[in-house]
Amino acid sequence: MLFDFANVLVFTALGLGFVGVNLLIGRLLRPANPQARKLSTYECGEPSTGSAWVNFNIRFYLVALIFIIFEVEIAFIFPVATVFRGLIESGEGLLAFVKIFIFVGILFLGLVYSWVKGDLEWIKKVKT
Amino acid sequence: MQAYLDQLIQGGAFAGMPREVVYAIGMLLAAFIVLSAFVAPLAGVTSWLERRVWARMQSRVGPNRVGPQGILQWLADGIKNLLKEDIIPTAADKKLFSLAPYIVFMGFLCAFVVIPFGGHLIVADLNIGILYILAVTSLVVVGILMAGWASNNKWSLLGGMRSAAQIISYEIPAGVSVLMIVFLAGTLSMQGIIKGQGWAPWDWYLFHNPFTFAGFFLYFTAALAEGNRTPFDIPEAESELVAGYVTEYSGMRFLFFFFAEWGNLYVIGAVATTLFLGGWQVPPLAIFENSPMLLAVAQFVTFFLKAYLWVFVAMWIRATLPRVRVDQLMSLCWKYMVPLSFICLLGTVAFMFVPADGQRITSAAMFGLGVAITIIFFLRVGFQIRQAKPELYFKPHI
Amino acid sequence: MVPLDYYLILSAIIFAIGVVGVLIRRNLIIVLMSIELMLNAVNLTFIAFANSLGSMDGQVIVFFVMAVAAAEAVIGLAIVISVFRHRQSLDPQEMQLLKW
Amino acid sequence: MNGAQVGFFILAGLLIVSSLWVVFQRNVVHSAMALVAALFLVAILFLTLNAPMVGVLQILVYAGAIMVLFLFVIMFLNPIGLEQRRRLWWGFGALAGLLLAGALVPVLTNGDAPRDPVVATELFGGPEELARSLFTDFVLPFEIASILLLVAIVGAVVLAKREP
Amino acid sequence: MNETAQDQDTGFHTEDMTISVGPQHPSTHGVLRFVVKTDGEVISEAIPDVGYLHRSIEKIGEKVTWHGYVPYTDRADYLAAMFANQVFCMAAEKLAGTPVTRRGEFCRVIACELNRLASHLISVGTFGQDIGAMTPFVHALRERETINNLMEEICGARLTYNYIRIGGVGYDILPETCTRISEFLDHFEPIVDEFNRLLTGNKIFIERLAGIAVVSKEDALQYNLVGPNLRGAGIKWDIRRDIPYSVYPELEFEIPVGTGHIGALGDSFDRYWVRIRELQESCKIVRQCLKMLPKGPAISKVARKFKPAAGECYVRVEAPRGDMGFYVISDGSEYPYRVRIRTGSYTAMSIIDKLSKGIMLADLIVLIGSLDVDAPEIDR
Repeated sequence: MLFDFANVLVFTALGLGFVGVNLLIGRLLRPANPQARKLSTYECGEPSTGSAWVNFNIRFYLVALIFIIFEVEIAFIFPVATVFRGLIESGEGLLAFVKIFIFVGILFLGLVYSWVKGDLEWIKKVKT
Repeated sequence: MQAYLDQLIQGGAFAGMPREVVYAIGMLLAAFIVLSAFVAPLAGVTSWLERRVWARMQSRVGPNRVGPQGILQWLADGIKNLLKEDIIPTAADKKLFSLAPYIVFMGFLCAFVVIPFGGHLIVADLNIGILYILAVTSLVVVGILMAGWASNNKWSLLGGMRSAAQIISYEIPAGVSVLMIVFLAGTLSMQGIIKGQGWAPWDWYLFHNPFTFAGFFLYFTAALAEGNRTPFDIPEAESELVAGYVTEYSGMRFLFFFFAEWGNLYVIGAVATTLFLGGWQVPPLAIFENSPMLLAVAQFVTFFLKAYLWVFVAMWIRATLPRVRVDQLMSLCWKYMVPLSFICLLGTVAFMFVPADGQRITSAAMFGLGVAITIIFFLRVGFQIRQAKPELYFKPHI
Repeated sequence: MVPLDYYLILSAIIFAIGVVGVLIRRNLIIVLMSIELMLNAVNLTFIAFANSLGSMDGQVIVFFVMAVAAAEAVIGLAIVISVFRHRQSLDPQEMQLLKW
Repeated sequence: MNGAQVGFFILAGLLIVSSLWVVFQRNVVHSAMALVAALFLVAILFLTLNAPMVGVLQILVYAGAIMVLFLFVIMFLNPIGLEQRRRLWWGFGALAGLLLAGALVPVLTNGDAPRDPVVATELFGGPEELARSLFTDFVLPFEIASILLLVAIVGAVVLAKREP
Repeated sequence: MNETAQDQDTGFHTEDMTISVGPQHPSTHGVLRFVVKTDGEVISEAIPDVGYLHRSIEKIGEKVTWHGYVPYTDRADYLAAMFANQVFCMAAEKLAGTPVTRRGEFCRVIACELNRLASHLISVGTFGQDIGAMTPFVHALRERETINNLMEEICGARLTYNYIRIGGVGYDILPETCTRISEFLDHFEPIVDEFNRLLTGNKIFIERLAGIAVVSKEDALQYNLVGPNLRGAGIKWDIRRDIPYSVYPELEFEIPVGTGHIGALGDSFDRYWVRIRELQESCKIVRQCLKMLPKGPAISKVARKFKPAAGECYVRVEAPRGDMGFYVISDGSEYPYRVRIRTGSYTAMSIIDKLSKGIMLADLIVLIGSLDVDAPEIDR
């Protein structure tokens, strides 16, 4: 099994190495002629007004919160999924199904809650 | 692969070398072959093919100069980008700016570890294969956020934000659709999932029951969104955000983002094929029995064609549809796809209690439905093609 | 084979680094990140013991730790945003009021 | 020292360096990125300890989800340059850290767990084993975890409610 | 505690981000700039900044002869050059009392309506592209290419025509060109349906347009919207019908107005839909003109040293982007004393700030596209 995962490591290293080598080759071949104008931030041809690093209003950070919860939920169900067929065969399937159903159901309440609270709306309807 | 290397070692092919070194060389070789003989040309040819397919759909010609039919266009593009000046804006966070392409590329390349090419052609059949794919593709988000933030450019930031929100949101429906199949297959290994299906379409998980049928479309839609493809290409929406999170990138660094994007199309197709479309399963013909080589080729071709079909579909969709708005995208995910995917999940799980006969009847019925949908679809396409008027003066040649 | 002790010492070091982060940084987000680091150090211990005892319990506990960590991150960051909304600051020293 | 140990020391060294980065980086985004690296390394360590399932979930949940949330919030609040540093605290913190590490190491290494790991079966650490444990000994925590997560959603929604 | 209570009222304020959309932006339709203040992605203010494409066309008018100025008017709106030609020539003719031959009038209408087709094709095509649909754009440009070929046959130019001259048109339309034009119309009318199937009926497209940037009837009048933008708001006003000129009174055509059958009346979809239907109407007009085309000279005799009587006039025509007016003063000399151009795109700029409040960045692009503003016409 460790052998299999070593492959992953090799791929990781190779991926990094591939990008690195290409950039290195590029460095030898490509021109380097930096100029202040060239290195300025692109803002449609006008000098940029201020930095982009401001308190940026990410309206969907709540969505990100909900996402984490669901991601964890999926992570929990994944191992269960692998043994479920065996459980059915041994007659414990229904019980397991109920357990999963409760688990998913409880979390689904969370989605319903935030939906009802209007937090899945990106922008509150703008009056026109 | 380990077994094969062990065999070689036993045979005395690498006398005097420690086992680990042999393993390392073997793995590096395999990874290098996959990267240089499969992934790189694949991504390149996909980029060329996309432009060609697109051009034909738009009654244009498309790139046709470099090599026969322009098939080497990607090499020319690669060399061009290699020779382009690498510009890192002064205002940018230099470290993260240069690091981002590495992470995106790494996340994409790592998926190929578990993608099967044939019955025995797989780099490593991890026992957690499909979960592993979900995990490494989620790493891409970090790279994109990094690129968007480090550029210190407003368009990049907006693009990075949009992209991250989109990818994480659509990971839920994609994950749940995958989960459906894991329930049916009882394993996370890619080869195991394929072995759970048969060569015949009615043995595919796609037609297993109505829920998996819906799940396939959920998965494909979510995967398109995760791959930032039209109609979900809002992170790099060129008409809104100039180029989104890659606005400030140039030359080779820029190329790597798109390398990953085009290569990722194949990953989407390959995962869909593995999960729903029977993978590399070929009919048990007599000629395959005594020729393992032929069998491997047939499996490779079967898998590749099935996977590439979805790459083509993605291109087709890109040529056809406009793009949605951010809030529409998010509400599509959270209000429709997430609830629907959970319903499908529970439905699939409940369906597993149906006795085997019932399951077989359902698969047959679903297969019939699938055929009917395909026929209707192609009739519709035929109608549109017949309606499309030929050009008056302007005739694109080739 | 790598001895169990190595892993334990490593996780002790990581845990200590996390504690230092919590103590010295005046930025709530980094404090939260240091807590994640500490949780990870603990996870590492669990997994190391699970391996050497040959029992899955340690791994299952790590599972639950992850769930708790996710919940902690969600609530923690929601609180951070809430605090920032009122105080325009991420300094934990600003959080002296029980209610506002 | 064999190959496995060399690998371990490399990983451990990288992990310690990235952990230090998390704590001592001035730039919060850099800190977060270092934390991503640290989590990734921890996941690799899990793999070496026969826990592939947990390792992959570590990447999926931590690096893919929790860290994205952290990054979102960092970009949301943009706390760069907000922090004031106090030298006194630093000395105190470093001292406390050293003391803690000094105290923890003997405690941990004095346990009576077998020093040599039980030889793992092929399935150990795989999803099936994990599910079996989850469904037999840990059913109640499993369900309670869902309630915990539900509470987390509700809490987050309530806390985030007062948006302008 | 007072302080915190105050905080609670104002809530948590994220900083507004000031982004400059344009001049070098893919979808500002030329070099046009908007200084946009956004809160996240929601726009709180979008100030148009014009003048990047100013070429002093009006001032040049004072330095060249009456005949010599016609090519310059092409450049006022190069997507619809024919209309500026026509309106300037009409002004000169009105001042000098020059008659226009009947064949000349019909040639003018044919050329203008073909030009309207070309201009609207660009408009709806790029509009689709702004929303991310690339194929309709290329299809539209493909058709426009054919129109350009026809234009080349008519007047030898594909973009800046200099076709309409004082007293008529520069070149007569040949009979074989007439056949080709009607062939093209036979081909083109089904293309509009195809275009509708491809783009207009698309669910995503409709979702993106419906209810976005709604212009009420009052606003449309207050902000002086003209052309399809005005008609999109449900006001039936068309210079061709209401202040008739040329041979339009003899022709039969509908004036499409916004119906609000999808979304609200006066939203982006209505403006788009008006343009699509105008494509069909223009086809109808060209067909009629081809049928009615009389024999005779294409241009009346006009003195080479054209010197209209002193005086002033304001003439307007219905250009693709609405009411295009030329205010011309003559002091009786060989040169116009003053030329002033009034264009639809420029007036449309004023309403953008009002409409863009509270919509998203992606919708701003929709808004600009649906108003069909055109940088050369704005700046002149």
